[in-house]
Amino acid sequence: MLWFTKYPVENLLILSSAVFCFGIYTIVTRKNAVSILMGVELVLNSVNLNFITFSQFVDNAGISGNMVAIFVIVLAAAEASVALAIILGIYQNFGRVDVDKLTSLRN
Amino acid sequence: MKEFIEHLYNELEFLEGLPFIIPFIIGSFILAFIIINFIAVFAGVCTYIERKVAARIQARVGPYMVGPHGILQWLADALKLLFKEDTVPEKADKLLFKLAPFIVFAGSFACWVALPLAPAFSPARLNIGILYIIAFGSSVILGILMAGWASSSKWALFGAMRSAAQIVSYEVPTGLTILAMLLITGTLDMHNTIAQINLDGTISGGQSQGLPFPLNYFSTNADNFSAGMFSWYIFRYPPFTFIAFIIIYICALAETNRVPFDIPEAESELVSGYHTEYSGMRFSFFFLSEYANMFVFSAIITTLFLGGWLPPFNITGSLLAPACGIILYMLVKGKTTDPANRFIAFCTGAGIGIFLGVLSGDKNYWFADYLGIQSLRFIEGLFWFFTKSFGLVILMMWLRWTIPRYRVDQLMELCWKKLTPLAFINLFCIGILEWLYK
Amino acid sequence: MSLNEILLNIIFYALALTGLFSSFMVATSTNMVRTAFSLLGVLFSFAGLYGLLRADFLFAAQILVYVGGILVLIIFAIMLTHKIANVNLSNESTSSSTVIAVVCILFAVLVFIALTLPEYIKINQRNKPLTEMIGNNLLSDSLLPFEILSVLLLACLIGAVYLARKEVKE
Amino acid sequence: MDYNWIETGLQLSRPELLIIGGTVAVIMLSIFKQLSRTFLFLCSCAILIGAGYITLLDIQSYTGQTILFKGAIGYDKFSLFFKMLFIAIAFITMLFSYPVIKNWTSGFVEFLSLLLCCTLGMIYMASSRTFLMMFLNLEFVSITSYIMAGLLRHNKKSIEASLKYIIYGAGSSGIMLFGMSFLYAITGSIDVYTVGNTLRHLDLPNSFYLITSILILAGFAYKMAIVPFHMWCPDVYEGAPTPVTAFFSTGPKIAGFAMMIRFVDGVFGKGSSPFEWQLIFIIVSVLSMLIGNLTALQQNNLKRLMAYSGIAHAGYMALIFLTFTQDSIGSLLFYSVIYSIMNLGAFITIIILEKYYNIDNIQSSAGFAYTNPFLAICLSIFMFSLVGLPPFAGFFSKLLVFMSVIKPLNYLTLFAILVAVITTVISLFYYVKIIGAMFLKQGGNFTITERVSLILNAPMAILALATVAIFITDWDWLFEFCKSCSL
Repeated sequence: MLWFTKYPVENLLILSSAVFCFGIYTIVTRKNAVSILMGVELVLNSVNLNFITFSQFVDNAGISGNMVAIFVIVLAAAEASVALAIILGIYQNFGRVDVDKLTSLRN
Repeated sequence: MKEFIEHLYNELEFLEGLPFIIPFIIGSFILAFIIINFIAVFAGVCTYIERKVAARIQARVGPYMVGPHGILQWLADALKLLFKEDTVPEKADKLLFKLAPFIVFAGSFACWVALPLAPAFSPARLNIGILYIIAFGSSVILGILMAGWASSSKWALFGAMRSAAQIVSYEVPTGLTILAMLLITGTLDMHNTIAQINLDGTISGGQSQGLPFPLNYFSTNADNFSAGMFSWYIFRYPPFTFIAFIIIYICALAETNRVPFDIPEAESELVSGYHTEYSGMRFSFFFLSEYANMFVFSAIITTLFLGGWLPPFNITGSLLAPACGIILYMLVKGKTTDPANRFIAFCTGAGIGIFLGVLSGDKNYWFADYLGIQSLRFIEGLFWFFTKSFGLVILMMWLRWTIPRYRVDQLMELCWKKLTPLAFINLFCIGILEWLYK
Repeated sequence: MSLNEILLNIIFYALALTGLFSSFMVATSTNMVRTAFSLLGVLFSFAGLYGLLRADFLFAAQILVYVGGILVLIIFAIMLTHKIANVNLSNESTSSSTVIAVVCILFAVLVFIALTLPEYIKINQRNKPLTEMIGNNLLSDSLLPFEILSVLLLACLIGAVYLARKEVKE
Repeated sequence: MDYNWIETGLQLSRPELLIIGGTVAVIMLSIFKQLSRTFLFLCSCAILIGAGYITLLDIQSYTGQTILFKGAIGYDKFSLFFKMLFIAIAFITMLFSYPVIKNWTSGFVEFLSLLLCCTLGMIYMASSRTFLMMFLNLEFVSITSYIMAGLLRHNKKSIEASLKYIIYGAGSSGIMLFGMSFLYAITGSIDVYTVGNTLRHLDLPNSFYLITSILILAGFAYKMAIVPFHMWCPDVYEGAPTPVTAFFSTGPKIAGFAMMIRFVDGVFGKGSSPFEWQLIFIIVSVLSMLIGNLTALQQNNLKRLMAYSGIAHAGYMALIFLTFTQDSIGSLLFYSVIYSIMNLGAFITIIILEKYYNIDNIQSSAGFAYTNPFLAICLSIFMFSLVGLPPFAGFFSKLLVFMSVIKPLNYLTLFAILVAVITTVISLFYYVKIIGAMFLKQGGNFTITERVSLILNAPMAILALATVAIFITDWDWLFEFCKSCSL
């Protein structure tokens, strides 16, 4: 029974899968670079949820899942800062940040 | 909080048979209700005091008409705000516009949960207390940005962006200073921060012993509660902890957008910043959250530096000092109109009270038997905690009317070029001292 | 099932649905700012889930870093890269039925894993706060990653400042 | 508390410490305006030489396996080999990039420090043993790479390359972590060897392996530029500053392979990778070879062409995961050394063409051989070697990989080798197209503003010489050495 189980591991996993899929969908379909970055954050959040769930529920898992989640959060921050700096650079050069309008590299 | 309700649950007979969760939930709601109302009343009283302080500094009278000495002015203001029309600009993003004040208020309200208001009592004793407070404190920015954006007004937008930039920047020195203090306290739990102070000024739990500083002239009681002011963390490593205190106080001013760092709502440039377009009830939410934030920051500083609920002197001294102060103040009141003289009189009285307290050196709570030690401590702790925090808030008001506003670039320069390096050096020095005296 | 568990379940489903709905909004909303604030919903609900899972340090870190840091950065980026006079910034997407189909297949596969995986793992919930253990772990098992991370942040700092700053006139 | 493990770890990671300290020192020194760029450049070179020297001493004396920092990294000949290789690649890149970057208005110090940081990340990539370290160092290398790709930030192409790189990179590393979380769920550990040991005792459905492998492969494949995740490659190669491109085409790619080898070794063990895993690899490597080579045929831009050539070479290198024996790992190490030599050499020629003659595509290089025959000859040596023609080192590297793959002969490996040989023949066309354009066609006259710097010519000549010399002289020792360094 999925509803009101004592250990909602499946539910957590399904939630994280759904958010992961939304993230992938965002990355693939969005035009705006900032929006794509938001999709990446969704993916990383779902990853974090997975790791923390397993770290808490799986026997003998220790706390390495929590550690991975912490590092993912920090790395996400680092990556976001670099990505936004690059996006600002794109804006200065192209006047807009839509990925499909970037055409200087085409054969 | 949980312990408190557990205690009640065990004591009260009619609760028997009910699962514990129900009184717990009800208790939480009651507490939340009390705190929300407290914030509202607190903010109201603060506006009154602020106006009075301003008036005093500018040699005016201030609000005088409503009630004796205008003491009910804040109620009238609140009523006025409640009945004002709630306008939403035509071009605004309606949903976000309506949502923003609540997010801001929720952010600052959530911080109260972890404050150690009195011994054995904080609404929720979290083991990540201070981290939790910083986290929710920083989420206020989102609400501000939301308000600024949704208003569809350039004043609001600029105000919001300035505010966000300012808060984010000043979080750096704040965080570094708190980190330095955490080196000393060794715990994230706000409650434990105070509870672990021993009578002789050491910190229990295998933590650091601190400098061999002459401690506790004022206290002889074998109780944490009368450890005396030199056991506070601000006196741990004298020059550095003072510097930390000053840094974090400046940062608190900046993070709550108070003068001299109130550029987000600099009237002459930006009308009134991110809440320009708000009116009535929604405006009052911003207002409440500003004062709630001020108090939260003061409470953090109180806990980390000023010993939280601990009284500055031993029990007799702590009761005698204000009593003597008030007596002397009353005596002098009729003779002079100069507030400075009255203040001096109060201080002298307090000094005499302290002296008497030291002389008496009592080992007993001489009226503990009447009230019961626990409740006495609870009330006294509550009193000291709020006194200290409120003192810091009043200091903020005082500063507002004495220091001119900074420019944006000066503000950023202060943060990045002065406070941050200073906080770094401070962190480093405190770390070394902690390592040496461990 | 005790009242306590029912309460936890209610909280869990409330958070999960909020997260699901918000992430759906992030993926599909046509307003740029709404998208960003939907992300706020996702982050908060996930933080709540971490709290529910007793990962209290992660709960604070999520709010502190994601909400107070990354999301603010993202909103700043939106404001700096658009003509911000207009409240209703459009956020276009090039969705096609192929993409939706592929993502649906991916989701089906992941749900399949999610439903079969618990058969192979021993489930035993731990109910202990982890903050102290995390602190110890950072100085033992994760010491090297922690130090590498500091070098990485230095590199990031240099790079981000270099890429984003205005040209210095000499 | 016992802190011996920290001491041991620090003693054995002196090159890394030197690089970290050196990076910080270079950044600090750059504050002083009166120090010239040459000085900073020399400092950075000295750091790499010092680190390389220490590694060289270690690699000669060290045999055995140690686990450092509580299982975070493995210290063995494999990691030492890659440490040496990456330091060498970084040193050569730094050397020949100097004539280009010294004229940049900004970004000089950033280039040096980021290159050093990236080298550090690659070194740790090759020695990581846990998922955490793998992801962290992958991101380390990626993030520094993103910035390096966008170093010419007023150049539209450069910044666009940077954006495309970061979008693909961030997405694929997230997907990889999602896959890793499932392995963590099953085994409760993030150490790859523990994960492998636990997995062997479990009877998991194949579908689980398949799905997890695909997810995890995303991150690795993106770094190695194998097919489903190769899209960033041509754009980034074209847009990034050319020295940076040269670095990308060798360093991070090989680091991805090194990390992959350790991952597969840990999780599946040698020679026993499950059928699904083989199937995935045969698909991706065949696709890489086909797409890389066939698309390269239509390219005109030199850097784009090299990008597709790099994808094809990644396909050849990925073949070794079909068998994954000690031999095949050794042949991959050998391949990566030769590949770095050829590729760096080829990129030096491209840099000279770009910087002094303003040539960046095949058409405009027509008849170039008569202007600068030395460069044209070097270029043809590298190109022929990249094809894998006999008198050059590239022949052996390819041969060894093919031989090590074909040993357990079955229809899968046979098919893979067949495709590899056919695509090698195809690749001849586009490499020869460049050489043909230079030697056989008549073209305009090429004016040169200044003499080609020695710092470009000398490494090019040495690398070309090495390409030939490894074939002519006794190359066995190098292969033996590589084999002894394999896991």
